[in-house]
Amino acid sequence: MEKLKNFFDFRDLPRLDLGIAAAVGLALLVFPFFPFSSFAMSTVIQFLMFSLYGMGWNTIGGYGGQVDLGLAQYLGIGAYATAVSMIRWNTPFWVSMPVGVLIAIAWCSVIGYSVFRLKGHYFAIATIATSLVLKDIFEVWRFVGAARGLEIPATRFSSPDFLHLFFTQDDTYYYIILAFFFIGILYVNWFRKSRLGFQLRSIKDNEEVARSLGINVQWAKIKTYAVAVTFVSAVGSFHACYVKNIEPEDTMSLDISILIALMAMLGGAGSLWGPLIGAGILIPLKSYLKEWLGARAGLVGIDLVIYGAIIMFISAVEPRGVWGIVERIRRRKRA
Amino acid sequence: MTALVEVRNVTKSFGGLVANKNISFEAARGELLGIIGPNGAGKTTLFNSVAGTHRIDSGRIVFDGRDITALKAHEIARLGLTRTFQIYAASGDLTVKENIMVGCFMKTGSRSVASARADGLLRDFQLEPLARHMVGELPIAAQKRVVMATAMGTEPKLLLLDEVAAGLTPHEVDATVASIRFIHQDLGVTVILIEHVMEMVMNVCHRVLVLDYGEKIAEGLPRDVVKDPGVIKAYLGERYAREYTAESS
Amino acid sequence: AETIKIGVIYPLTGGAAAEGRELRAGAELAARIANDVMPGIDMDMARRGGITSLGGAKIELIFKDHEGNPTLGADLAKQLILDNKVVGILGCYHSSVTKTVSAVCEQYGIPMINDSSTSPALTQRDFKWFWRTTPHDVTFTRDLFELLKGLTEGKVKGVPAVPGDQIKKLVSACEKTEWGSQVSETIEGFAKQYGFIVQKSMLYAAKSADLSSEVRSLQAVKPDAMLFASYASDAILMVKTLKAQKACAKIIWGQNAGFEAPEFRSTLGDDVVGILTRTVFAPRVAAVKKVSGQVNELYKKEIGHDLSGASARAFTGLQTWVEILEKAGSTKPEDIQKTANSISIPGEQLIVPWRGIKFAAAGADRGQNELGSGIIGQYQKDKDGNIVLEIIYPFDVSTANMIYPFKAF
Amino acid sequence: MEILVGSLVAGLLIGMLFALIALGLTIIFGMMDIVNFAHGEFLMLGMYTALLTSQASGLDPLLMIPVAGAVGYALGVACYYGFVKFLLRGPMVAQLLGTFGLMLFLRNLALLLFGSEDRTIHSGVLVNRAFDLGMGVVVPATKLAGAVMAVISFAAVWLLMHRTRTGKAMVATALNRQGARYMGISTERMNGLAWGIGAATVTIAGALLVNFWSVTPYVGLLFTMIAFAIVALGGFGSVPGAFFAGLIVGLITEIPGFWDFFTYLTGSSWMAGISMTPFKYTWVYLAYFLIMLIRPRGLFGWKN
Amino acid sequence: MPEPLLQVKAIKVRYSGLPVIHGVSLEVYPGETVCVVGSNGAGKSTILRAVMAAQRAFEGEIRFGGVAIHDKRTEAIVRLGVVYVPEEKMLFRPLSVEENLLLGAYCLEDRQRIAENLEFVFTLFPRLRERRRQAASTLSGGEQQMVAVGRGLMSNPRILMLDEPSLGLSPLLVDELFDAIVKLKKEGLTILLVEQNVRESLEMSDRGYVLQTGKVVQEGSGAELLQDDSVRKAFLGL
Ligand SMILES: Nc1ncnc2c1ncn2[C@@H]1O[C@H](COP(=O)(O)OP(=O)(O)OP(=O)(O)O)[C@@H](O)[C@H]1O
Ligand SMILES: Nc1ncnc2c1ncn2[C@@H]1O[C@H](COP(=O)(O)OP(=O)(O)OP(=O)(O)O)[C@@H](O)[C@H]1O
Ligand SMILES: [Mg+2]
Ligand SMILES: [Mg+2]
Repeated sequence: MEKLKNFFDFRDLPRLDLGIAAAVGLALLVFPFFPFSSFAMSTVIQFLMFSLYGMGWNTIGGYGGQVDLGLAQYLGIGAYATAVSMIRWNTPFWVSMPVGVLIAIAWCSVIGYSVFRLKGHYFAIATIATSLVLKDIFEVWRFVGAARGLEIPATRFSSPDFLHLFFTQDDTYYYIILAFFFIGILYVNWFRKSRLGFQLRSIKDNEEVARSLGINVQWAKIKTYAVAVTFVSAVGSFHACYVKNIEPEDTMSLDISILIALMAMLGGAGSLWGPLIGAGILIPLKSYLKEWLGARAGLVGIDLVIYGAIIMFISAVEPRGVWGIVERIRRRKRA
Repeated sequence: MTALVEVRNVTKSFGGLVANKNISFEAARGELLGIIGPNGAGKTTLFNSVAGTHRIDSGRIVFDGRDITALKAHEIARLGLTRTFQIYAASGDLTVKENIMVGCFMKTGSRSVASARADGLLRDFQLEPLARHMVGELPIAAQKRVVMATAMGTEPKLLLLDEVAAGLTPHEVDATVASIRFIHQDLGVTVILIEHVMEMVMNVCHRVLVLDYGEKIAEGLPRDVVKDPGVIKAYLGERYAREYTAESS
Repeated sequence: AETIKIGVIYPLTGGAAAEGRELRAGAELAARIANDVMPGIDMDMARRGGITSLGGAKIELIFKDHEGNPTLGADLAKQLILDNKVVGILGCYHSSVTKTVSAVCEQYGIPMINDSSTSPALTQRDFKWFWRTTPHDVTFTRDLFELLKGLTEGKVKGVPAVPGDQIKKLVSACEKTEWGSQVSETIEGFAKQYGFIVQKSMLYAAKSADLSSEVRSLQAVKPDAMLFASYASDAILMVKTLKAQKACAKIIWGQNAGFEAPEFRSTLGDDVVGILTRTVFAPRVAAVKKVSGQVNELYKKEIGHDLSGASARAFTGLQTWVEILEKAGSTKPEDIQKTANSISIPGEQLIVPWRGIKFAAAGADRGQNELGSGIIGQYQKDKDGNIVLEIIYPFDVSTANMIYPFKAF
Repeated sequence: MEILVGSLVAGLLIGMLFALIALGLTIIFGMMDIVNFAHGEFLMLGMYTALLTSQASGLDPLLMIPVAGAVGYALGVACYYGFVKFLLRGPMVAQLLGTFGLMLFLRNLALLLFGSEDRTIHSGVLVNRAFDLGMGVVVPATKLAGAVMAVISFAAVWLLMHRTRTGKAMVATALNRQGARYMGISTERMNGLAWGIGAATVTIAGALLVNFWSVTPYVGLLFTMIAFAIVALGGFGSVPGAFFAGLIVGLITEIPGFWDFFTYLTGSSWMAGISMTPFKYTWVYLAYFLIMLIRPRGLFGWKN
Repeated sequence: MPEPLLQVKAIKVRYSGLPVIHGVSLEVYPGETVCVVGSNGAGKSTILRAVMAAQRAFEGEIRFGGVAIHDKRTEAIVRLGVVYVPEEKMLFRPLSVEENLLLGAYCLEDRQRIAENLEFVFTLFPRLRERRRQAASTLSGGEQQMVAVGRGLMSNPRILMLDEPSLGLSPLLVDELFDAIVKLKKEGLTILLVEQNVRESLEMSDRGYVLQTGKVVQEGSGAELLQDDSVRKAFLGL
């Protein structure tokens, strides 16, 4: 019971933040009732998905300081678990998603057990390596469609099918991922102040000291990794149903891993709102820059040049990302 | 008095350098034991050996009736043996209170319990006004108090303190002495401390152990140890020796 | 009159952006010819000026860039259908993108014509809103085996019948992607059917900057024919490595893509002479087909170079759209669907050397154009010393004697 | 037998080129603890520089190597003073973020300027030339040049680091920037120098590579990944480590060749049935992963 | 009165916006040993960091040998002969003791001088000679302190600024260290010393400053300050 209350305990945050968060939450709830374009709708769904990926990354990467650049492999595991079982056995999403999560957790324990002995950049690159190996395996593994990937046929179920998450309307997908999103925020809010959260931040500070305080460093990292992986693979399962077509290149590539980390890092690693801010900036920026500059003006690449420049600018100005800028302004005001 | 911790013939070497050579000692329940010795004598190494920070080459360590020689650092900490670090770089993003809460979380999973216990420790160590500061921003004296409070959060039976009075003014040393007394007497924790600040050693320790070149060269009451010619030669120097013998006689 | 919006999704940026530009130019040219009256071109479409059955409505193309990303493609398709309210969709070059885009179209009941994706699987899904004009890899690969068989039977222009046991052992090296692995499987299938032996079918990691071990492995079995499916950079490196390691076979064949790219020819120079590639369009077609020549002239004037496989197919794809709309006289999806299933465009209307366009209305290859065919070309030197792609297969339209066997580098 | 020897030689040759590519990364990392995700983009720019200058001037692409090196040096120094300098204040996360940004920026700038076509060099001393030494050993001229260049560069960098005052200052800067400043070392200059050298070596590698491999704005990432694997394998910041790890990675990419060899040697049919080529780079990552389990800081690692 | 060698004029310093030094002035004349004392967090180290331009003063002026140095870079200031032994030592951890010491002489070109200085340091701290090949990171706390001080002496500084050099040293070593400082002082080296060992340092200093929460509250000769009641109460525990 106390635990449940802790999910909703935002008391340590400034009023202003909560006010803005509540306003944004409300806006998200009523968003589909306004006649926005389908482009806006899919951009917002992307935003929600990447926020969730980013929240997952943030637990291990932000609070724990273990920079993982291979999370896409868990996205792939989640997506494939759902797609394979839906195509072969008609398994409902609500069954295949937890199964996918379990497989992902099992895989992450294997990976984590060995990889968490590595530090800093060695760790980051090892996570990339494992992710690429898994992708290469999926690219030749016939059972999961090899390089061709898997497609949930557009005519397989009749929409709306809530069990298999099969709808023609994006609105329905939207509300499902929005529910995930709210649960995600509440969970991270609980996590950051939980015992594990504290232990993790102590580990990030100094592993030796953490050990002397009775923390089993390896185990704490693996537990947190499992949390991160749960986020990513659950949303990966959703991705499979939403996109209905998955390929190794599309779900497990390095680009996706990087993008996930980018969201959280740009927004502010190790803060509750960081991943949301990162995704909230990068996803619309990417879509609309492309729409305005890339496709219309015919200047191929200029959208991403600007995109890259913005990332460079923020990283140079404030190492803690956008959230760091916010905090700095706040501190200056206080002083 | 029964021995709370018993160190038997501990040897630890790094490459060719033997940092701890066949050291044995014990600390009784409720004792306040001091360890002194020249720089590089192997004091910190001995703490590392006892607290499981590194594996020892040979020897045996018994704590509270259990052989802990083969246990890992965090397992030993959970048994009630907590140590602090000589060079503690608290940079990170934890505030003073959060730091202490990490310690408290060893014994409880509940956030409210940990928070309440941390509040108590903040009060005990005069850290209340600093609770929301980042540890790295504090002056050294305050940092050391945070370190002690955090260690006390784990409710240890035995506390190993590594140079908590280094770099403090005499005033602050007095405050630290008070803190250690509080830990020892009011909370009933057995303490072993490493210190170069002799005022402190002379003041608070029941018994002193002297290391030199990895070996135990003397052991006894503080006022006896400072008269030991070997200790004077290796560690104290004539001037200090004169001072302390004068004081204690 | 109103305009008729057709959404066109191509890879305008990303790895295939060069092809994307060709595709776009081809489709745009077709739209111009359809919208204006152009008497110089012997094509129904050029004479009409808009869709006459819809009151002379003009075609408006809305281009979107999918970057080679299937998920993005699906998003763009939704956007075109829901926001831009297009009548139908044309695209997408990459089979993987076509797959997701067609799934969206199927979901929303919007017709889609695929002009340029060659994965056989696309038309094996029993979709009701998907039609493909281009032949697919099965056809292309069958062409290859027809050619090989023709060689043993003496059907090839300029080559006396080759004893069967002299051309028996095949090896294939295809890139490890959806496309490459399909080609690889198809080759194995046909080899069995036609009585050849595939000694090694290799899938290699694309764009890997070094193919020496792959080539060594191919060379080791001393094959009679080497078959490839690669994009430009790999194709170039593959031939360079073959040359460096003095690896050779009597026949070297590429499944289009890289082997047809202009860069392939210009980089390798004389080394390409004798290499075979499948294609759907070679400039030599213009020599044997009048309407192709006319369109090619126009294209060359605007873009600066000849039509390519990509641009010719994009042109044909849009042309098919125009003919269907003309015949349907309606923009309702159901009407378009009905018309598409029954349309028949004769070969002389087309710039590609096909017998025409007629879609299979049902069956295992539903939506596939049954009258399409491929070409196998061979790089040869003409009198002026320029390297041209001569047509070798189909035998009846071949433009030159085949060079056989391939001369060592 | 020919396959074995051929594969060995080919692996070592490509390995040296890989090592040359990785050299700059390890220098930059060693100095600043920055893993530069834009490393492959420097390679790409080196390729374009050699290609475009040789096409424009009509000179042999081989002669463009110094030009590419100079451009790379300037670019590296500019990157440092204009951008990376500011990243150094932040934690690892911020640096990764920044170099991701740099990667996107450079890659797409190239796309904007040069377009996305595959471009190749059509003629040149090294282009399309190879020496056949018998026994299946074929040495393409480009790779030979690459190997020579790699040996020269590694020797030069090693000497610079260990035999000169500047080198000592660089090591000190690498270890403790503030401490080095207190010794009177201009750490900014050292870092700028490291970026210059780091970028110059990789653009030189690019100028060599373009002699046999086509360039697009997208070529970078594969090489960035290989360079990462090499540098991590050799130990971040270790120059000799990068060299040996490069050779190891080169040999690993030849695993399909060795597999073939043993297939023929043993005549085993199950081996013939398994194709190794799709996994060419998988082995590299797998090997990295496995070696890391045994040596968490790489083969020659000393930094923490 | 000669020109002061080092002159700090009314500087103010802040850390991430929070002011820590509120207008401190002090002078060090050639050949003098000056000591700054003050309780923890008073800002002693910060002043030295400001002199080194490691933490910029946002107001005030710092001159060395008549030249304004507050807008120079750290390394340029070092080359003028200002050497700083920081509280946090900043050793080059994987390098050996000897390599660390030699880096201290980075600004010197003369090999002969470097060899002499090295010998001098080894005589001052014989323990370092024993450990000359050992990596600095594996030294004990006190040994590391010796390396840091020794490194500061390697470049023949015009002024040596020591920040709590006795921190963590055994009583014997503290004694020896102070002897060494006295020896250096006798050789004419100008020294600015920050210490917690108030009695010893004031005893051997020509002048001293007392710092409290970022302000100088007292100054005078060493002996004067030692006699001062408030100083005795605050720092000598009497
Ligand atoms: N990891 C290590 N590798 C090699 N040598 C080490 C290592 N740790 C400590 N030593 C050496 O062991 C000896 C004892 O070191 P230790 O830190 O225990 O000394 P100490 O008694 O705590 O000294 P201080 O009072 O200066 O802190 C020193 O000479 C040190 O150089
Ligand atoms: N990096 C920093 N960021 C924020 N505040 C700092 C920082 N460094 C020091 N401070 C604060 O500035 C004040 C002065 O610090 P300084 O280190 O100069 O004190 P000091 O007199 O040298 O004390 P000590 O005896 O602990 O060395 C202290 O209150 C300290 O908390
Ligand atoms: Mg110690
Ligand atoms: Mg200080």
